[in-house]
Amino acid sequence: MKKFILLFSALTMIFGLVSCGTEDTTTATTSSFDQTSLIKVYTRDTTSGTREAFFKGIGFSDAVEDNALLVSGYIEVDGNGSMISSVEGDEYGIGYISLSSLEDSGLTGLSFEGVEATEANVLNDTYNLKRPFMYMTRSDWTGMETEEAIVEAFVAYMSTVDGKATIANNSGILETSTSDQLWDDIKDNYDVCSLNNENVTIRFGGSTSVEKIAKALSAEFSAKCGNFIADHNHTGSGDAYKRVQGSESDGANYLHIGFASRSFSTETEVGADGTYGQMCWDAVVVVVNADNNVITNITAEQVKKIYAGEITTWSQLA
Amino acid sequence: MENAFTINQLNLKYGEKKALDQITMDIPKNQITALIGPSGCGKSTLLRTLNRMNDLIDNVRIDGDIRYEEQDIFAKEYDVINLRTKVGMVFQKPNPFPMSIFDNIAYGPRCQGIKDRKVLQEIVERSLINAALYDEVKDRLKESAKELSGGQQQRLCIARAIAMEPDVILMDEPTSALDPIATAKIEDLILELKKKYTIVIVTHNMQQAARISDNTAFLLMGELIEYDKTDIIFSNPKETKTEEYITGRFG
Amino acid sequence: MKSRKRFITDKIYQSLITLISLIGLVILIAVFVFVFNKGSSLLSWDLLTGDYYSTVYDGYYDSELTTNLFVAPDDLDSDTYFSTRWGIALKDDLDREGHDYILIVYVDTESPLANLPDKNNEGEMVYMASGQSLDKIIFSDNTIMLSSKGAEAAISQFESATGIKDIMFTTAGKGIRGSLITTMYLIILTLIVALPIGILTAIYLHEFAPKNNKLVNILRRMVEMLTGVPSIIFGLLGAAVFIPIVSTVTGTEGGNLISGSLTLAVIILPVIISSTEETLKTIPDEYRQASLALGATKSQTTFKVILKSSAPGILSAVLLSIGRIIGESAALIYAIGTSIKDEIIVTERSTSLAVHIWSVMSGETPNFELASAISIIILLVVFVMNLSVKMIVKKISY
Amino acid sequence: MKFPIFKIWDVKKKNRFFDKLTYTGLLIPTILSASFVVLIILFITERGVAPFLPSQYGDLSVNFLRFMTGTTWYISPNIYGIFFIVINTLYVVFLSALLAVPVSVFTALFIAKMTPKPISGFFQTVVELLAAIPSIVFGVFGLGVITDVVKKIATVFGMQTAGGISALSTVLVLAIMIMPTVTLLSITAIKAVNRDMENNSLALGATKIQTLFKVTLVSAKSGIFAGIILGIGRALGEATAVSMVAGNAGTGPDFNIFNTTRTLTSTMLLGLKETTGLDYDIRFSVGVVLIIVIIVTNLLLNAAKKRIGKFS
Repeated sequence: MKKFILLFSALTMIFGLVSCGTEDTTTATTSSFDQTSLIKVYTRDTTSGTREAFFKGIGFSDAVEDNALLVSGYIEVDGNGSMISSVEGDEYGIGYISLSSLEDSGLTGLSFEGVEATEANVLNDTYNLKRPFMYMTRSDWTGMETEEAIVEAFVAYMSTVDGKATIANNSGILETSTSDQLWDDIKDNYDVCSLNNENVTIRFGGSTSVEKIAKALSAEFSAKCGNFIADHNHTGSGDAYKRVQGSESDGANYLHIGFASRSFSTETEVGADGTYGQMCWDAVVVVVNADNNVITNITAEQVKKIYAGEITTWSQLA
Repeated sequence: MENAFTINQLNLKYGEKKALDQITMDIPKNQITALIGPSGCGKSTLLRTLNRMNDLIDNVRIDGDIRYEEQDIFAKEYDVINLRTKVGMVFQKPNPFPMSIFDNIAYGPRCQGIKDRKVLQEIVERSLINAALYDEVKDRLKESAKELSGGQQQRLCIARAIAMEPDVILMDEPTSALDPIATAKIEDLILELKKKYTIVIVTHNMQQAARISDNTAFLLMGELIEYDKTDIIFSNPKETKTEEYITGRFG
Repeated sequence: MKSRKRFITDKIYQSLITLISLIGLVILIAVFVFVFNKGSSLLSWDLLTGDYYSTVYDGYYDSELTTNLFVAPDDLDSDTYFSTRWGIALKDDLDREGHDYILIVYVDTESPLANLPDKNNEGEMVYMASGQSLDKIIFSDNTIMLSSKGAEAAISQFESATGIKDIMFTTAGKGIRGSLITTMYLIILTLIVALPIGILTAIYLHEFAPKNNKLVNILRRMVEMLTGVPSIIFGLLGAAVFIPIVSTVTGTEGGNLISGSLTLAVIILPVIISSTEETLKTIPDEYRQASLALGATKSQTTFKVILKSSAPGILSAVLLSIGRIIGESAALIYAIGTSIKDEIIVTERSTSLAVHIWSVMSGETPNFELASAISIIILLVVFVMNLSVKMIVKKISY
Repeated sequence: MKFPIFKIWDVKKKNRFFDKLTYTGLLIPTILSASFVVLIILFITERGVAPFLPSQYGDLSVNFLRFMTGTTWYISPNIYGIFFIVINTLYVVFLSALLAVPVSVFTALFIAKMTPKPISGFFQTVVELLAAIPSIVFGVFGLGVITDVVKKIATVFGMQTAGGISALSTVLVLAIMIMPTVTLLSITAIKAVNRDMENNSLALGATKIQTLFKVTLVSAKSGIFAGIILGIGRALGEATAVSMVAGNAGTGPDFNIFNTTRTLTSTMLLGLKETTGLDYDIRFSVGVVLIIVIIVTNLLLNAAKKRIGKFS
């Protein structure tokens, strides 16, 4: 008898614990939206590239690395997916996600400074909550001629139909035009790609935000260019210039090509002519719950005040 | 008569505790010498001094001397390993190594560098025959020695000791852990072995001492009380203490 | 009256203690339930033997398409889309790291896609097969199919296409074979280094070292101090000492299998030493005496009799060490690094299963499924090792 | 009759030579094993000091005083203050010990004194298996289950957490991880208590529970305390699981258990991408501080243990 009681209590505790872990957090939403409610602020963690782009875009750069500047009671989430599910389940919530995942999210994307978040508006430069993805190659190729040739071909590949398709496939925003060439059309200009490059290692690095695109590009381009080895070591935008042309370009961590998820500084990161350029854009969109009927547009100043805790209720925005 | 050991003024202390006090005696060759006395009288200590097994214990201090074949076994340059190959030992509890019967007996010769399988085979067989164990185990030499009965294990240990071709075999209460039948077998074996080896045996069992030994030494509190021919000790002891012990009045 | 009150408080305490001691059991079961719940669906032979990096296939198709229409196999799910012109079925899925991709569910044996000329190596072929992922197509009219648009869109593009200029598809990837092999290497190399040192140290300390000798006591204390050092500090040791040493010798850069094994060897050293010493203590002195009485030297006694008898203890030390090695993460993050590799070279970077979990969990979106699948493997190994040690210890009875 | 005499002399020489060789040969691995502690202290200190030396890092070099007293820690732009991290670490470990100790002691009582053999054996195995679960698995469990539980607890108290990542999650994970250590040592201590003493107590009319609490636990307290010291040592050095649930608080000290925190070990692991440079070397400085914290805590607790032992 005693054993049964033991077993039973053990099982109930286990199921209690497990169900806690898996239970859905969504609460039933009522149709009436109470404007006097407090705004619940969601943010990504400090290592997130989206967070960096967001806070820089709204003119709140100090908050990129410092949670202490944010309104007390903010909630930190660890990914695009959890941001979406959090704001989806919280009718008074506000957050920000990458534009590419807005369509399927079921959230309301807000216009920023009166401009709707669309790829077209990003490209025609009217939607400003965005950042460029940049690349920079070495200027000093002494002793690495093969690598130079492959990187040159790689840069050319990025602006072909093939390359642009891959960038777009990995949620980069860019303009395509009918005048874009196929890789097939230009590959004869790059003799190095007809060789066997299995023993050549190309070192990619820089921004972690660009890592996914860079890896997708290098993986398929390797197949098209003699199977060179792509070694990716992404440590942050700051290292792109530093390790390609700057102070560490001859050190142990040198790179052949580096990426940055922001413009290169015109003062401290000046690359040699023709060694750098833009790959694509990335855009962030401010999102609210679909039941939120208070606003459809938001300004940089408003978002900043919300995240800093100066605007605390939805009625202040109505 | 030749002596195997000549013991002269031997004192032994464990730390501050005196275990042997001024022992002087001769142990004759090719005879059985029994050491008797109550527990703690020093008889095992005396036995273990003969092949210097007491070296293994910390805090042992020895003075006086023991001569084996005219050589001082405590001398600095004296080779204790050599002594132990000449003076074998059988312990109270049968203690075969956790190996096969064959490997147990071959262990000693192997340690001396004998590798030839044929020679080893011969040594093992001869030793087993001499220890009167061969017929019982000849078909299972590769089996674990741990599977033998207690009496067989003890005879295996004797076989292991005689595989080394010793001159002397020290036996520390070899039958105390055995039943009467196994004991009888071992006693027969000891009498048989006497023809070739000098045997020193520590025993608790006075009948055993009377049955098998030629000489008997009676120790009490680390002192050698009386040492003489066995029949004299048991029939006509000179000391009253000996008589009291033998007749079972104490101990 | 008083005794009744006492009786009741007694019962209350008793049930309280019983309840509280169930917490351990609950946690153990919860860990298991969670890990199996999340990871078991992913755990498969393919996961264990698959490459982490996908192989990219690049083909094209410029011949006439036959007008024959392919028939979809009967067993397709409702979320799978089939192209009657090309004989291929596609479906949206999540890869082992939780990202969207288009899974190739079925390729008809007669399909032109099953047999495509290789775009980059003339005369060779690439073969599309189920289980692969479809990434990108440039059709002959320069329209582009992107995997991010989903399987349904891809099939509708297929249905109107006449030829393919460029089709890229990849093997599934994200397998853990490389990390599995690295872990095995680590186990072997670590034991090769640590076992002799550990066993010999234990033998010296227990059999040979003079008792109550100050120097020996200091040595012993220093060995014991290793037990209290947290594993991340061992990682720093690996980074500060072993990586530079190995780098200088082999001319490679950064963490590698050797520096990892050396670090692990230091970590398991105390385990081996104490476990061996414990068994040495259980070996009866009679063995030592019997051997010495036979004229064996001390080293002969030790290596021929004592060491043989302590085999079970050493075996448990080995098993415990394997459990420790396979579960170690903090030290290895420093001493070997986090780069996941397919081709394992002992002097190059690669990573163990435990650090593989760390890698997939510390990215922007933690991938519980893969982490849990690997955790299942680790837990099973660790538990089997620990339970066998328990059995061995039970069996040792001298 | 006798067998041919062995060629004993040659062999003897050889044997003796090997015996001597063994004696010295065994000293080498022993000294090697012992030397690692020295290596650890020497080389980690050497690297850990580097960030404070202008000769190594020039203008970037860290001010030692600011490092020791600072209350903010950012990887960029290189603001390193470890004071609050030490406080946070001690706080979190203290709370986890507070949770784990009663549970461990009760579990140990249950296993050692209150159940018949098969059940106690089963529970002991459970505790041993818990002890064997690697840190990384607890990390995954912590991030998948415990953070969710903590999120719910926070809602009950009307608080919000960063998705459950918080000091409380860290405390819970640590408590689970040190529980087996403390339990196993407590079991040993409790089993070592003299039975006569307990029987005496029972004979004097005390109930079993009274005996357990007033006699058994009191006599075993020194051993139990040793277990607690070991557990706290483990908790201070525990890295992987902690980094996964601690969050990455940049400032402190923060005593709100629902906020994110930062421990010494999580600081060493998080954001680790480089293997050179100031941000890498500063982790060795954190390592040195961790070693010092562990040693000091150990010394203090051992001193406390001696005082406790005095009155038993």
